[in-house]
Amino acid sequence: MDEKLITLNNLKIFAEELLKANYTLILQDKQGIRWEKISNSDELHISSKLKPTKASFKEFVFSKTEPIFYFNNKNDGVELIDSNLSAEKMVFFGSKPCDAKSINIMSKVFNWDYKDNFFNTKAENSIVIGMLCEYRDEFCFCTSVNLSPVSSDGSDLFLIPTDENNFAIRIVTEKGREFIQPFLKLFAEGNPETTDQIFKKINLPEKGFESEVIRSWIGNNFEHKYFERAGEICLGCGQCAFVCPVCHCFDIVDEECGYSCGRRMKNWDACQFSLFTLHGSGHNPRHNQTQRYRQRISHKFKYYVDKFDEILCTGCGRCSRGCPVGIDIGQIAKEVHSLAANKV
Amino acid sequence: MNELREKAKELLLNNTVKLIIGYANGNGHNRTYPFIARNAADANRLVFNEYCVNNLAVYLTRKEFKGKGIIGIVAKGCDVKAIIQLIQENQINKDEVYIIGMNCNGAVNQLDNSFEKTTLAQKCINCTVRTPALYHALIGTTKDIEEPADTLGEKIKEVEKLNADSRWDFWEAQFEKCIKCYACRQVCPLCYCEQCIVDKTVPRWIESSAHTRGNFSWNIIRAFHLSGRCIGCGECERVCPMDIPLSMLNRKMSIIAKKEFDYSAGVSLDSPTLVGTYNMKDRQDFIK
Amino acid sequence: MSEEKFQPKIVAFVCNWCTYTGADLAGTSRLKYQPNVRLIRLPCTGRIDPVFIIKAFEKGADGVLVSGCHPGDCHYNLGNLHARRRFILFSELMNYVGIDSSRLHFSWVSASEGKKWVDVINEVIDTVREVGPFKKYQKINKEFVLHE
Amino acid sequence: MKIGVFVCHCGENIGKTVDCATVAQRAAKIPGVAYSVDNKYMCSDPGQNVIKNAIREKKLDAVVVASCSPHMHEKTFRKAAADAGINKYLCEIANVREQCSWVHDNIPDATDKALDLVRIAVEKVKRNIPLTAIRVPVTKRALVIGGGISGIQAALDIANSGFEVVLVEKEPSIGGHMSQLSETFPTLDCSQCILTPRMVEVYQHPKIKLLTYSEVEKVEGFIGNFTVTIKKKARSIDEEKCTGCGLCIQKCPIKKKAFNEFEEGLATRPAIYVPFPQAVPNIPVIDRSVCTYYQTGKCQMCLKVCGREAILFEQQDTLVTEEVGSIVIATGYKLYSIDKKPEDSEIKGYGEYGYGKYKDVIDGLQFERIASASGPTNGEILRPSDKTQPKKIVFIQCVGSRDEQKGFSYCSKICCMYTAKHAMLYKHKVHDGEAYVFYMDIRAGGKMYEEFVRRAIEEDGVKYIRGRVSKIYRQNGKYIVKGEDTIAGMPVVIDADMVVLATAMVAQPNASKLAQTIGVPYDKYGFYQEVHPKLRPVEVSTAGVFLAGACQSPKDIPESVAMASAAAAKSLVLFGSDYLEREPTVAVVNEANCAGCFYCLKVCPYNAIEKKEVKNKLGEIIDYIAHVNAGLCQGCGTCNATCPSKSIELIGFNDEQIYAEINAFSESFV
Repeated sequence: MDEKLITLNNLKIFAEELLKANYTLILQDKQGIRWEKISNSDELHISSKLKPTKASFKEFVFSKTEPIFYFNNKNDGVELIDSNLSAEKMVFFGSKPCDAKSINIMSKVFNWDYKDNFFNTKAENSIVIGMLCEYRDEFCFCTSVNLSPVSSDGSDLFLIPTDENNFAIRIVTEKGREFIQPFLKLFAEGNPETTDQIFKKINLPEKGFESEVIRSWIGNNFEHKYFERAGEICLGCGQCAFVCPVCHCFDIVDEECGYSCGRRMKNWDACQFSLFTLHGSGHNPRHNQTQRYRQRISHKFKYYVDKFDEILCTGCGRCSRGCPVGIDIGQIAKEVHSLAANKV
Repeated sequence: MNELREKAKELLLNNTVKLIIGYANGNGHNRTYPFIARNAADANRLVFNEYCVNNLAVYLTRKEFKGKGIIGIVAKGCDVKAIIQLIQENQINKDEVYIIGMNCNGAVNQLDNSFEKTTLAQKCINCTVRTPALYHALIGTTKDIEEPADTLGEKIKEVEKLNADSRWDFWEAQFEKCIKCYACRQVCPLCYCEQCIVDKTVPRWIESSAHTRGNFSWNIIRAFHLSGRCIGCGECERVCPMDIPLSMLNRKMSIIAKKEFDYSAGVSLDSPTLVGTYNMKDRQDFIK
Repeated sequence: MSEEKFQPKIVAFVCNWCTYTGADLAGTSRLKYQPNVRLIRLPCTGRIDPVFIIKAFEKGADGVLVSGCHPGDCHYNLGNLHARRRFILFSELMNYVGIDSSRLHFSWVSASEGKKWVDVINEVIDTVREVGPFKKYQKINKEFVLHE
Repeated sequence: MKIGVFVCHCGENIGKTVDCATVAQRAAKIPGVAYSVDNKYMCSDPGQNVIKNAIREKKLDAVVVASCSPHMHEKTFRKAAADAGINKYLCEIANVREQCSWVHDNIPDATDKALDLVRIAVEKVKRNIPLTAIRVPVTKRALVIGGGISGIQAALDIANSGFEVVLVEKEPSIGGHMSQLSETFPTLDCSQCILTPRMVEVYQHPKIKLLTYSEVEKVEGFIGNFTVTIKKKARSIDEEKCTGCGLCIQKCPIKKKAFNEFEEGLATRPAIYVPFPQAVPNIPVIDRSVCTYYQTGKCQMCLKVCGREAILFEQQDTLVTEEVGSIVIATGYKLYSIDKKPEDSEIKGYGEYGYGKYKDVIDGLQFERIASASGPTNGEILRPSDKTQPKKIVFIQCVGSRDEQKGFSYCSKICCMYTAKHAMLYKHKVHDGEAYVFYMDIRAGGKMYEEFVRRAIEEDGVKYIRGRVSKIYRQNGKYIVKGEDTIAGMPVVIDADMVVLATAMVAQPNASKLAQTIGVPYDKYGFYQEVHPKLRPVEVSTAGVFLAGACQSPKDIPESVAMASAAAAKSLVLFGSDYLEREPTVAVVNEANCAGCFYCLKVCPYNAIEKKEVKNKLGEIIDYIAHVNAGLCQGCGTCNATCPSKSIELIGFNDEQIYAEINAFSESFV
């Protein structure tokens, strides 16, 4: 494994160079709300102790709203015009392991059948510089979903603070290697063994549940009344899905651009919305919130695993921190685990 | 706490109510959650303390709970305002709700959804309903609490002082953030429409796409639809994942309602609603 | 009309019985006003929902005028009184978010006030012309321009 | 959808400033437009044929006519479209004359605007749906409220046309104020003599159902289909058995103790009474507030003397329900009482005139009773206090009327005439008496009215003083009337024996309550508001309800009678057809989305929104949602704008149509 060293000062120069080379640098904002583009390396604000922002950087690879194509209705027919795909080169700087993994996870659903150009173009143009995570709170559970604060899975490069002003940077992917190549003068050679020692000292969150246990329990307990407890207080907003780094459902709507012309939009959607499964006929197969909540848990811990061998969750805890009524997915998974253990 | 649990048990056991919407402690966290108590064991889990920020009135209009018996609800004074408004708007029958009114000493401010710092919540500053205006049972006592200054009013005044373009810029920056998760709507006890106008597609007055234009219309129209109705529980702002200062809109509309019509929402069952009534003397100096 | 002058786009929502008829009277009296306005005829100001106004701005209006019967004249007795209350709330809200009375106008014009209609509409057009194109809204509209 | 656009030049009227050919050419490019043409005169027969032929030949689904205002020729073009086989509501007008060519000079600008207006109309018509007029069956039966001369006239006119009438009068007898009058101006014929035959005719008319001593409680429904609940107050008499012999009245021991309303308090009456000898029906009523039996449980003298056992002490108020198609309101007026300040009144009153304090300061109706041959003095002019003949009498006009500061700003209209009449009657009976009239102006507009006043002044020597009276007080058995003669410019003091105040005509005290019951607008004085003061003077905004007489504003007898006949005629117009056709542009509720907040109900000016029950499969009521009574809805759309979820929409101006019109602006102003 290739590893380099860089000082904080040089990291800033690195950022400066990247901006000059027309990369878009995207970082956690200072308010802790979302990820932001920065225009100046002075704004480089990274730390392993940052609390995860309320929203993940998902919106940069999977837009909250984007046009698929435009249409112009003329008297003699309809003209279709393709939407321009942005070729912006993006660098997600200082991503926590739980965020870094998200592109890989979503990539599976966007490529298993139809290749989603909108996602792929952005994903291909993205570099994820992950970073070791030293933030912990009661909502974090990355270790339960086979990740960890030191996981470089999903990162192209992975930053490890060695002291206040120095970092080790691990080259994780070939894409990362190519990306860093022009800037190598800013880096010194590093020793992976030293950083491995750092990793060992990192205090890992306790594993709360076995995802495999959850998966099999859900498969056998579809009608279990346990789901009702969350379902009856869930208000059916889309907060959990929208802040989730890996929820990827979208809705297609048309909207007017002007007189007799318009565009087809791809917008975030959430399985907790009652309209999500509402049929044109008025029938709604998931007609109550319990069913919708079960869908959320099942999709994350069973269906996605069954189909893509990947848990649709990175344990970041965002949905639980933000839930208006305090539904805590980590806690629920733990409870399900104990239900399974007790064979209830 | 015991008083609340005893009352709840009594109501459930003698079938006065079929269920009680209340709060329970979370698992190990410093938070409380909405909790539906259906039996005596459940009643023992009910709690009430300064962490009970949620406005539970939002659950009263849920189809799963409505009908066939009386619903009990643990309600602070501000929550009762929402209940009064819901009764006035024919959403709940006043004979089908049993209000366990809580004398309230203020809820804490939920900073970033974990109570890292416990300051008094904005909605509790200058509260006039620490004892609810309407209840069937009243529990607890009020005591003097220290109230910080009303910074919300100041923030509104600051925006008002800006010129029109700067006001626009301020709000554009706020609305741009909106991701249309509708947490504000779903948590609002008064957003009970069967179909929200933003979900209506023919015609689509408000674009559901989360771009600034659609967000602008959405937030403006929501504030308008709530004007004269919002009781100021601040839940929408609390749950907004993008920290949009929605209270600055809703409070502003309340200030207008008070100034123009001497009207406050949710105060009494007898007062007419603001929209739906008129006065020959309503102001019209802005009409040419 | 001179070429250089900015020509604002004004949408007017008017009631059928008073203002629309008043605007007709301006025509029958051969009074002249600037052509920058397009009327949408509604039965009553009571029918005017604030979403109409927002939509008009979304569709590129630089200014909006809402006009109906004077209080007491309403063909439906009360429609304009309910509307007036709605407009008080909405105009204050719009002003707060940066759309002030230079762009959003209200008037009562009766069926006999052809002259007043002319004065009102000219004043609205002149006021909006003075504040210029609604660039702020055009900015959030920009992404909707059809790619060619 | 194939839409045709027809651009009218209106000769030069449109064509001069709008390039109609260009508009037609450019309109052809609008999506959905299949045919587009201009024509010199679209409204002419050949022009209409252009439209009709195009509809047939091009198989058009809808048309837009760019022409004059829809208020002008919408009907014409809709009919042309209907003649050619498309629904008339699939025709929209773009107003390119009144709102374009006539108000703009610049041809390119006007042409652009005309095209925009066409595009807007095209977008709307695309979303129009075929509509059929709402047909409502008509109950050919009228309700007349009020049995004064107006109500009597309206009832007789309708009944004589062969339709049933329910006449409701709140007093025990019909006749109203006219039955109290001595003689009428300007002919001085006896009021009772001309009125009584009409009253009897009402009573005997086979088509008139007379409900006296009754009041309207509730009105439901809409034009052609009202359901009226009427409270019949308990007379304590079996109306079927009573023969009107009057023995009970003679024997009532209360005799002369009760306040006699008919005599305006100048006489008394027994506890069981008929208001006046010619009362119709001639059936007594027991005034329970003074009757000994009701007060003490003893007496029952009337029952003892009644050979028919017609006295029913236990009788209760009853409610009767009547189905009617039209309602004529003829509830009349009251005289403004200046002694007592009316409740809820901002009127300051005229305490300085001493009415109520001095027995000989009376109002016009009291003077009518004194002058009436059947009145308390048998027609002799005697003052109430000591029954002596007044030798000097002062009449004061405009007491309460035309006085914004202390009374009402309006003119009561009849006082000039009846004061002249009073002065004249006085002079005819007291030849040596002196009559003074204080007036502001003499308003004697009417056939033979001015001549009548001149007669009072010139032939009967009534002294008219232009000016106001400031004070009346008692001194040495006289009433000192201090006023001002503004023509002479000096103060006047008259030591009168009696003073008659022409107090203002005001609305009935419960006029607003009845108005709210029926849904009739009223002005700030409580007089009912007609739809249009000139062209629709007897109609109110609630369709099917008509006004007659002084309930609308002060009126004299001929005006009231004329108005009553007009109201009758309006009812008869309604009864002329079996069905009513109503514009189908009414609100409808999307029941799946209605949340039942009922803000629509709160804002509806016509009470057209009802609460509809939603039941589950077991038949239990689980919710209420809004429902529009299409018969009541007038199509204002206030509900539509108020509904936050747009679950109630106005057909013809629904959200989709308006959205499309707004959207059509996007390409405007190019």
